[in-house]
Amino acid sequence: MFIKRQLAIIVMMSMGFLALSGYFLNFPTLREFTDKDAPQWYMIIAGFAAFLGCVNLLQLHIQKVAKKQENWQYSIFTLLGFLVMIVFGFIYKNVDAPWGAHLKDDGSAFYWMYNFVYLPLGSTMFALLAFFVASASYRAFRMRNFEATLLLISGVLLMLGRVPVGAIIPWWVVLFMYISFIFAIIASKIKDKRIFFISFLSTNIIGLVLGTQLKWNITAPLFLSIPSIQEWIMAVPATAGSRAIMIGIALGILAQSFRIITGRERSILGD
Amino acid sequence: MNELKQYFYFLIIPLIVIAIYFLNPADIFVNGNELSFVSILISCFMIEYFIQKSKNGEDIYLRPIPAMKAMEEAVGRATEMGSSVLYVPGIAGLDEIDTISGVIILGHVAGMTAEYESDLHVPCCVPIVMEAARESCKEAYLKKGRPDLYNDRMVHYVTDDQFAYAAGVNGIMLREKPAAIFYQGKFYAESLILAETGNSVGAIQVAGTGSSSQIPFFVTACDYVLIGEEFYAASAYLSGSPEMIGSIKGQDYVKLLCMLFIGAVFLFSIFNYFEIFTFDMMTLFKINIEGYSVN
Amino acid sequence: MILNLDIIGVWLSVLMTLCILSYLYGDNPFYKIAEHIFVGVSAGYIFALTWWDQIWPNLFGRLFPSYVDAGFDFSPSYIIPLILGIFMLFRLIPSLSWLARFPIAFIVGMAAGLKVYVYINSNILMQIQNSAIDFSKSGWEIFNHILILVGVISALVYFFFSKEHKGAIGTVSKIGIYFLMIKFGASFGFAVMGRISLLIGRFEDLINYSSEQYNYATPIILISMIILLGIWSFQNNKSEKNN
Amino acid sequence: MKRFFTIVGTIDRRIIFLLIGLSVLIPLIKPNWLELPIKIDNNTQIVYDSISGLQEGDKVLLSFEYGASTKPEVHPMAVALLKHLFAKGIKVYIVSLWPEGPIMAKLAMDEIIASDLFNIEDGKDYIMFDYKVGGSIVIKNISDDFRGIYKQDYNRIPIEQLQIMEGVYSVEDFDFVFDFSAGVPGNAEWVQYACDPKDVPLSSGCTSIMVTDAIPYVESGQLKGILAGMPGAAEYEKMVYDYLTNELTNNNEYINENASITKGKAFSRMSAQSVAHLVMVIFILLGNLSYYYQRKRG
Repeated sequence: MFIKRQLAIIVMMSMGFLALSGYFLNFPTLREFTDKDAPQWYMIIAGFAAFLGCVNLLQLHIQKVAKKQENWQYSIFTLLGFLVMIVFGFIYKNVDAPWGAHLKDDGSAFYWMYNFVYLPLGSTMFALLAFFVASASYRAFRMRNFEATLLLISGVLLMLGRVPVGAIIPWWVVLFMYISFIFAIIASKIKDKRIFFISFLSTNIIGLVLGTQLKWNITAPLFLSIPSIQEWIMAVPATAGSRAIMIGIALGILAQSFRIITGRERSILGD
Repeated sequence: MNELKQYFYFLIIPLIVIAIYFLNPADIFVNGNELSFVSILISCFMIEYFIQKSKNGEDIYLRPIPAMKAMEEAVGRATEMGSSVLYVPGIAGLDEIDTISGVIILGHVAGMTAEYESDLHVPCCVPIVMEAARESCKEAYLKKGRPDLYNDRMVHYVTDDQFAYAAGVNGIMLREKPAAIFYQGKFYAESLILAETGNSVGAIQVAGTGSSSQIPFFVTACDYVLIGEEFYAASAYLSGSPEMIGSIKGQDYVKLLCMLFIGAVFLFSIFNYFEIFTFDMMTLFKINIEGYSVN
Repeated sequence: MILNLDIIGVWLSVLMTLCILSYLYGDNPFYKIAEHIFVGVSAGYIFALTWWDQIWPNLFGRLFPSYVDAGFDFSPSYIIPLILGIFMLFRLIPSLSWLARFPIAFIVGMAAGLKVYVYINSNILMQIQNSAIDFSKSGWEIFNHILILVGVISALVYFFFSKEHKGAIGTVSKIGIYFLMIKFGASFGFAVMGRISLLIGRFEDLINYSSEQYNYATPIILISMIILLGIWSFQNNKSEKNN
Repeated sequence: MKRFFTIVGTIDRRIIFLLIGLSVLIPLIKPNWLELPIKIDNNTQIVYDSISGLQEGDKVLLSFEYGASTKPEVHPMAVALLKHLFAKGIKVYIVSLWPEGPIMAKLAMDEIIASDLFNIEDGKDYIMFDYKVGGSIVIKNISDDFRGIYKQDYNRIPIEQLQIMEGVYSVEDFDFVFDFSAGVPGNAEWVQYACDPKDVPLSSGCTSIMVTDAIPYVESGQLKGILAGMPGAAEYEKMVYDYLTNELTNNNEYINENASITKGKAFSRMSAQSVAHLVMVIFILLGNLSYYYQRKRG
């Protein structure tokens, strides 16, 4: 039983320790292994893992066709697609480039299949997302609480600031956005609706008058132009949030890798 | 663990190792990344300290995470409505830590579906993950004493390609209409297709990922989200194993050290400027190895 | 009406594009066929490319250098990755599937070892190094830099699990979640931008392919598809009604 | 008024799809209806300045890590950057860490050769390599031992015979590394596994969704600026277009005299992007207003 359970754990632990100590120890043989051979072996095993995936996919779809499971007719297309790519990849290359280089030679049938079947399918799958983002923005994106409102406002400001149309949004519209944001926060504090609306309108008018006095209509200050607001959002709050998440995730990965190297992470090997 | 032994392990040994490192006998250590060596050593010993502490049964306090309670509720709802539970373990391989956490949380969810006898469906995108997921489900069903309910058809491989996988999982959602959907693992751009379709099928969706570029979509379209580190803490909670909970606690204290270190670097740069205290912190931060190149 | 391999290819790519876009109307046979072709072609593509660009030159190039001549010289130690790779394929044979644990152990172990060093350096130490104040910059930049520090510390407190978020820690973690939400908002804005750019790229191709040079590929296929989809959904509703 | 919002709240998904589709299609068909000036973001400017800082004969390593699904965002950056590098007589080394990387690199190089702006030669001014499986481990391998994995270029010619490969043994022998990324492995892995440990200047052009993850690296200087998605590509394309036109006037020796420099599609794409963003913002506002009314009434 030892071989099945413990040996694999020992291999995992020793590989982890070797890879880490490769950065610190000065032994040439160790450095030779960690910097040259181990990465090569890793790449070769990862290549076999890709084969495993393809063979497993074949197995799945062949079973689907053999047992006539639901939607089995479509699985024939998968098998056909796979077969055509294998034939063009290994048997028929219709171009005289050496084997392997023919995959990228624009005369070969493999390249033709990539250019006119894989490329459109792959890019259109992704383009579908624009439609889903639109419907998700419309149906799923709600100002449920103050945090969601912050997320919404920084998202909208960023979307407008990054495209040329953001630069032509006039200063008083941005001023109106500032004022309505402040009033949205204090709205719950003021009970009487009439006072709320009157004060809201008056601050807007004061802002407009002040703006024209200070010649904002000629040279709008930075805090009133959406592209520079967007640049500030990216440079300060977004950087702070990303940095905190980055440190947090790095610590998570550090702890998980520590458990792998000390052989405590059993579930990966299924023990 | 009596006090003396504890002090010996977690105070004296690290100091000895650091002393040996800086003495660098017979030039066995590479120079140039001292700070990395010291910080790796301190964090590892701190995590080890808390793992030992939780192994000896000392109770460790970890604050409750809201999305965790939602998982039980989601599987319960799926069983009441007699529909299936869909678990999406992300599209990365096992070398990705998020996928490992996803497989651990899968083990817990599989335990719940075994208890509630609702059927579980786990479409995988990477062959190794499919193997690990099958193992993890088999273990969970065994632990709950229901190996009869488990069959290999629950966990199956779709395709290696990100978008064919998203389309495949969408097909499963539209056909089976699961009442509870879990997205736990490493996700990229396809997270929105899945969450949007899950939303339209009207399922409770609990997401959890470390890939921070996908969290905004999960926040908008899912009911509960484990954000970054909460996701790693959740898999520690669920596994209930002393190593996991101990390392979460250890991580917390290393995070405290990071905050103190940020404060120290900040203060030193101010002192340095006003010449109260002339020690340039920047000389500490060298991380590339000098003097040794392989070829 | 010129007919050569490229024109057929263009027509095929427009057909594939419109089959996937028909998903917007709903899950229909056109979409299912295109999706399944995509699954098969992508697996075939990865299989061929992995073989010719990786396994053939880097592994067999070292085991049989004379036959493969990929520039490597003979190194017998590469028998080990070959064996480990075959163990990985044994996963498909239930009786031998336990052998696949060794290649998995190799990959997971090595990745973990590298990640410890790499994440501590670039994701923690280098970020902490950046929290030093550079007084040569202008007052506004120093204020921003301090604001970043406040944001980083408060967001880290939000991810603190050892203390219940009440009292002082509660308010600091509240500020932290605000910074995080602004960051997620920025991510959402960028994500929407990215999606739309990909749609622009796709429509650009469709517009190019509707020109006379490609025998008006897009309009013809689009119209014929709309008709076929109409017929299919009409029959589909009829058959759903009576069963 | 309330009835209007309840209807608005329950619009069928396909009408939203149609609206977004039109908001992108119309500006593409009629680009001159909406001609807006492109404003340069400061991160794009940093990338442009660090590339212009390179000298003639420097060695730049380009890593292609994107595919068909993200081609529209990242491919224009690749073409613009290749033009910028060749106009400065810089040696270009292309590696691919994604399965579709080699074909994307080939498409970009074909576009450059077809434009016959420069007389460049495979193996002398640029060299391309095959796809290697393994993600971040390949980057570590490149940073320690480039010749351990790449013994031949993508035409199966041994690198010893190629003059461009002299003196190239690891990532330190390159003057600059530029990474076109759309996921993992991407710019984060290049920062972590190669350019931080070996202290080599690195910059990146990536899909918009990856930008917020990479911003901490940009602010701390680990990444020299960043090109963010299609707008970043459009800005860079415009800057390189201006650079090439005035380089042509004071006859830069790398650009053929009678070459015609075509204006990229940056402007028509940016007007489509602007209209689509406005429509999205309107969707968000409408969606929330109908949600607000339902909650008040419900």
